[in-house]
Amino acid sequence: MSAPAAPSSTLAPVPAPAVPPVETMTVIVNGKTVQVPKTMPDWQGKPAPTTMLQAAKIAGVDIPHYCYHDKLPIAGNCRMCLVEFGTPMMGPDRKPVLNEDGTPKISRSVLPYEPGTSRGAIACATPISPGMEIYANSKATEQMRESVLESLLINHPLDCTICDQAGECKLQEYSVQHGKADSQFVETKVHKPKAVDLGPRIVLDDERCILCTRCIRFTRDIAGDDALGIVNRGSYNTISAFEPGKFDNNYTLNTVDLCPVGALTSKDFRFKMRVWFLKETKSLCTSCGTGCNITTGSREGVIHRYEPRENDAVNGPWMCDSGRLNYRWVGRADRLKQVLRTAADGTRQPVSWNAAIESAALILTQAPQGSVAFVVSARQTNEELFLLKKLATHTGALTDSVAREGEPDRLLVSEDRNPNSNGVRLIGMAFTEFGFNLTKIAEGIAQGRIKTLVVFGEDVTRVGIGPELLAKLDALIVSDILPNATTAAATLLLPGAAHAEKRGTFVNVKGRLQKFQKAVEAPGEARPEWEFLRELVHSLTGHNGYRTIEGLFNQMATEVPAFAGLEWAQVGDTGVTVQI
Amino acid sequence: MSTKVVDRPPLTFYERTYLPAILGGLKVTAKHFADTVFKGNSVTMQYPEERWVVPEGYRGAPYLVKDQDGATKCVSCQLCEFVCPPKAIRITTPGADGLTADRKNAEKMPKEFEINMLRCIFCGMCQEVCPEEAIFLQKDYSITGENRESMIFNKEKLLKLGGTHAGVQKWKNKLEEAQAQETFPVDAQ
Amino acid sequence: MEAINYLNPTAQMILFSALKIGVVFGVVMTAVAYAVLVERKVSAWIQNRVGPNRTSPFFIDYLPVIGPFLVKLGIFQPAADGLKFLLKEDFTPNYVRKVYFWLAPAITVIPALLTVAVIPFGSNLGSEKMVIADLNVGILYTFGIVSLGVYGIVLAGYGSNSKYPFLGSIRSTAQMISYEIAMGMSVIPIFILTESLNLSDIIRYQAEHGWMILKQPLAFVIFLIASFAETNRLPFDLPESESELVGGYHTEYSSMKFALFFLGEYANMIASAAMMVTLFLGGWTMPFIDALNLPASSLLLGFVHIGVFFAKMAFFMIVFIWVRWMLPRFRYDQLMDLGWRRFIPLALANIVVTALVVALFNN
Amino acid sequence: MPQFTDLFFYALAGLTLLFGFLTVLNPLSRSPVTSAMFLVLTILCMAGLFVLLHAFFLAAVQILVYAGAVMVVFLFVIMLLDLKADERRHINKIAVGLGGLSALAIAGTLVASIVKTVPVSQTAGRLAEGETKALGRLLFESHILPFEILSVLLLVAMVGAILITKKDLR
Repeated sequence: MSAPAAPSSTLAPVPAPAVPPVETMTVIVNGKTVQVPKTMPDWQGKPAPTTMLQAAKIAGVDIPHYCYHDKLPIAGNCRMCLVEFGTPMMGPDRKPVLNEDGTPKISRSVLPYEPGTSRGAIACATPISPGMEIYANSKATEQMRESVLESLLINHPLDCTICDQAGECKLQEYSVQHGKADSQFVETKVHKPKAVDLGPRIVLDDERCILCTRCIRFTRDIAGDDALGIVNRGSYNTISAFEPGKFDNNYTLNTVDLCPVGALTSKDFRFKMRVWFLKETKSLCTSCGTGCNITTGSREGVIHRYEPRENDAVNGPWMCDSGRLNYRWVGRADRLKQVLRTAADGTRQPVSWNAAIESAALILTQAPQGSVAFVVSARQTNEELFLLKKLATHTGALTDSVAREGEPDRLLVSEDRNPNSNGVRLIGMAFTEFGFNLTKIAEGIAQGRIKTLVVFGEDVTRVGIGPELLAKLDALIVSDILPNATTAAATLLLPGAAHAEKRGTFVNVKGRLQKFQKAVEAPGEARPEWEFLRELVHSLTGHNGYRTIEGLFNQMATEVPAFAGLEWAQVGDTGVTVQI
Repeated sequence: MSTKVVDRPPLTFYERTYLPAILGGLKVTAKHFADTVFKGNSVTMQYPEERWVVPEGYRGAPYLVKDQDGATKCVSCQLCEFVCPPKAIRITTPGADGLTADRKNAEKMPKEFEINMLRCIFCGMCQEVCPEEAIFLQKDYSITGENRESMIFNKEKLLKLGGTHAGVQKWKNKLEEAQAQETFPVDAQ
Repeated sequence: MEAINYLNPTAQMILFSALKIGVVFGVVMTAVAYAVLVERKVSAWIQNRVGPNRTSPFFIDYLPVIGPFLVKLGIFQPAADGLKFLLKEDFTPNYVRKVYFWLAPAITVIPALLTVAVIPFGSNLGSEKMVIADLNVGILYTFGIVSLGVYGIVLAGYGSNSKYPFLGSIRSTAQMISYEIAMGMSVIPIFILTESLNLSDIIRYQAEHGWMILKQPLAFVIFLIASFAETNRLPFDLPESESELVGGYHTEYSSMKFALFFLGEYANMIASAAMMVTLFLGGWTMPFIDALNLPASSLLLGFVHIGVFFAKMAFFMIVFIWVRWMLPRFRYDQLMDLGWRRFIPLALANIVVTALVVALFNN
Repeated sequence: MPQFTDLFFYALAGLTLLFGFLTVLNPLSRSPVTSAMFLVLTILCMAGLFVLLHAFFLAAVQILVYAGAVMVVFLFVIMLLDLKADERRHINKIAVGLGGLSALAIAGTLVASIVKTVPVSQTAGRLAEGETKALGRLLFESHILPFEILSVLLLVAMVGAILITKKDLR
């Protein structure tokens, strides 16, 4: 994985402009008069003259397009956004010519050599001018679209039955909305290479490509890895990698999202599931502290893919390949599915949740103050950490978390590989530097002061509390998702749920509080941690609340200063920024 | 929509004795009796021995078909699975490395294709939606099994039951077209 | 055989009675089973169907031509049906009134079988009269016993503790009581003519003076129709009209208990047919042939008489079955209207007229 | 065989009394339907007693009219009414006392008449001999007046019953 040298400005969150006095001009879209700013931010956030496409969008009219993408440089090569337009007619005296009723007379754009035929302009690259009229639905516009689609489909193989893009393919959608039923093209189609191996994660089908160059622009301008280009001429134009098979930066899969047709497909998702089966759930990537917004595609309890979800405050419309492909562990066969308790004779036996919570409550009630320690993971949600904090306070316990670090890149990947390190800090389960208390806990166990250890989502044997120390404990309450050395030593094992199996909130490295939703059911007896922690807290402190995740969050917001004033409903799909 | 009340014609004395009704009944029943016993005009079909002639267009059990070259026509597009009202169809997709198709150029074929005949309602939606003309409602109407598992037909069984369909060989034609265009300057893979 | 003659008369009577009871019981049960088959076959033929033609026991393979023919006729079907009834699960719903629920099928069957006791189904075999009990109030006995048959249906409806059986039994009870009156009154002119209530006497009278159907056609018609109502046959099968009442009074019954109701219905049909043959068609006699009109002088003739009786009875059975497909079911009010306002006055008028004629011409 | 007949007589008489008792006071069931069914059995046993007296006509009519028709109508009414309340009803002590008194009175009358009766010879008792014709003659010749009075009484009762059911005739 080569570190991409991306322009640093790309991800600078485009702040909702603090409403500077913007100069506006009036345009008319489909007969509707709208005021639009003279300039709008371009793909880099710099002000650029507003285009017809942007003006139409402000007016609520979507102009079909392929090559245009608001986060990519404008290429203007697909011609899909051709629209008919008109400008106010100017007299020789540089005054607008008026109609009899006083309205300005509009001159429609026509072909200079064929004045009877409308001349379209590509809406994505044509700046507006005052008084301009855009005819996004006129007959001439529709004809232009029809012709463009017919042209794009000349060499398109129409193998939608096989194509992974079917169902979310712009070519399909626009063909239905704007295309013609039949083609005038009767000659044999040009057959281009199929299933070209571009890189470790990308397959290219050249026949399907409509040469919009979105992938080329993204790779060059956003990922900073000029690996793709167009070769050959005319009908034989094909996309190609500079070095075939070596298109392998950490952002290649974004080209699959960008590709409006099924030319670029993900090897991971190839032929796996048709997109119309997927249930889309708003979620978060947990692979690092950036907390990219994602959409989880799942069907019948199985996650099939992650896709980035646009959030300009965090990740824009992109996400890295490593995060995107890090979903298989949720459905791993060796997930913890049973509630286990070590009986008096040393054997571990499955018990019911009620029994497990009862014995956990008993252990924590009987433990003398200071004899308990908590090691929690920065992968737990804020709500779970909040409940754990209540338990820790109740038992006067030492608490800590485990840091997890890796190589950052300049685009999205963060150094911190825990999704909720800031949540742990804000709730007070660990100091700014994780691991400060771990040594104390290890010492305490070694000296016999600490007899009960509660571990949530971490393998403590890797951070200095080895099996020989764990053996000295009276009780080891462990909740985790996948088996490890700590879960193997647990006297009470509570199977938890992955982030895709529950609801909750994380705080990312920049202090963005974001929530995620449940996509699939937890396997076996595994339950979302906050559900059983809520019962445990009730058994211990008698606090009988937090029946729902909403209620729990709102309660947390009243007790944790950093979240003060927040409410679950207030944290929208893209989150809110909190003080860290 | 007004209701029209039709007057019942008053019965004559003769009719009120029920005699004409009885005699009419006797006549009809005697005629049918004689027809059956003496002429052998019975409508009963002796089912296991005699079989009904299934008409064209009958909607029996859906089976998968092969093309003239013995290749599976299905490309695992899963439209039938999507459209199936009782969710009787279950397709296992081939996956990323899935050039499991038994003919070139179609790239894709289902790894497994199951129809639960206990769930199937023989509506014909799958046939209607299939873009590859790979599944057809055929003439089987008496499907039996000894347990529930045996009523789930897998791909092998469906293909065996379905037989060959003489239709357009879309993917084969495409392949031949591509092979004919030797002038294409870029080496395919 | 000689040993019989040395027994005292009482022992002889008991022996012969037991024999006759056994044979008659066996014959009636067989007749019931085959009546069901005939019903199924005739119904099938009337409806252009085939009817049961599958049951074939293992030994049929050894009968070359006749075997397949018998199978086609469904000769072995009753055995299969009987076996099926015996082997089916006997299901008792837990809300029923158990005692009455169990009692009802038995009470339905017993009177139907008891009626046969007084029917003279032949003249005599040797010196033995071919009637189980030659009562001098035979006909009254029959009516009395038949009237007890209602209890089976009433209790079936009451015991099932469920609405369809209850409605069915109520209907049935009202229907049977009503038509019993018409039925009873229709036969009084016969007694006026024969001056006896003994069924053997009535047959003797008919042998001498011609069949009663010719002298009392009105009485015959009323009796015939009333017996349709009494046996719950179409067009008067309102108690179990399946389009309204599911199965009527035997909705809740299954297996052998249901079979008993079935048996009772057909036994009642047989009893009615036998009564009609005895009262109106001269019993075992045949007119115009002296040998057949007089009590049998030889064993052979005795059997011929029995044969004649059964032939006449079979005719009525076929009529019962045939009428089922000729007429639609009556409406309940029509049924009651027919019974109370048509048949009872007609029967009364018939009595008066007959009595007047007898009084005027016989003296 | 007089002994044989006597055996039947005592058996039937005993059963008649038993069933009669169970009709009025059944320890196992307080359902009116059960009572009615025992009454039917009582009537059947009485018919059996008539048979023993060679009064076949009376026996047949007893079954036909009482068991076959009257009791069915009784049952009919009992079934159609909601008798759950009756099944739960407590025994009224006064009613029991009065009933006992009248039972005693009837028993006394019966005993008195049995004592007074002069046993008749078997042959003399067979006047009617079960012959319907003889019974008819008895009714229509020597007892014509009471018979006709009874007929009128029945007719009046019938007309009355119809009047009661047809409320809107008033």
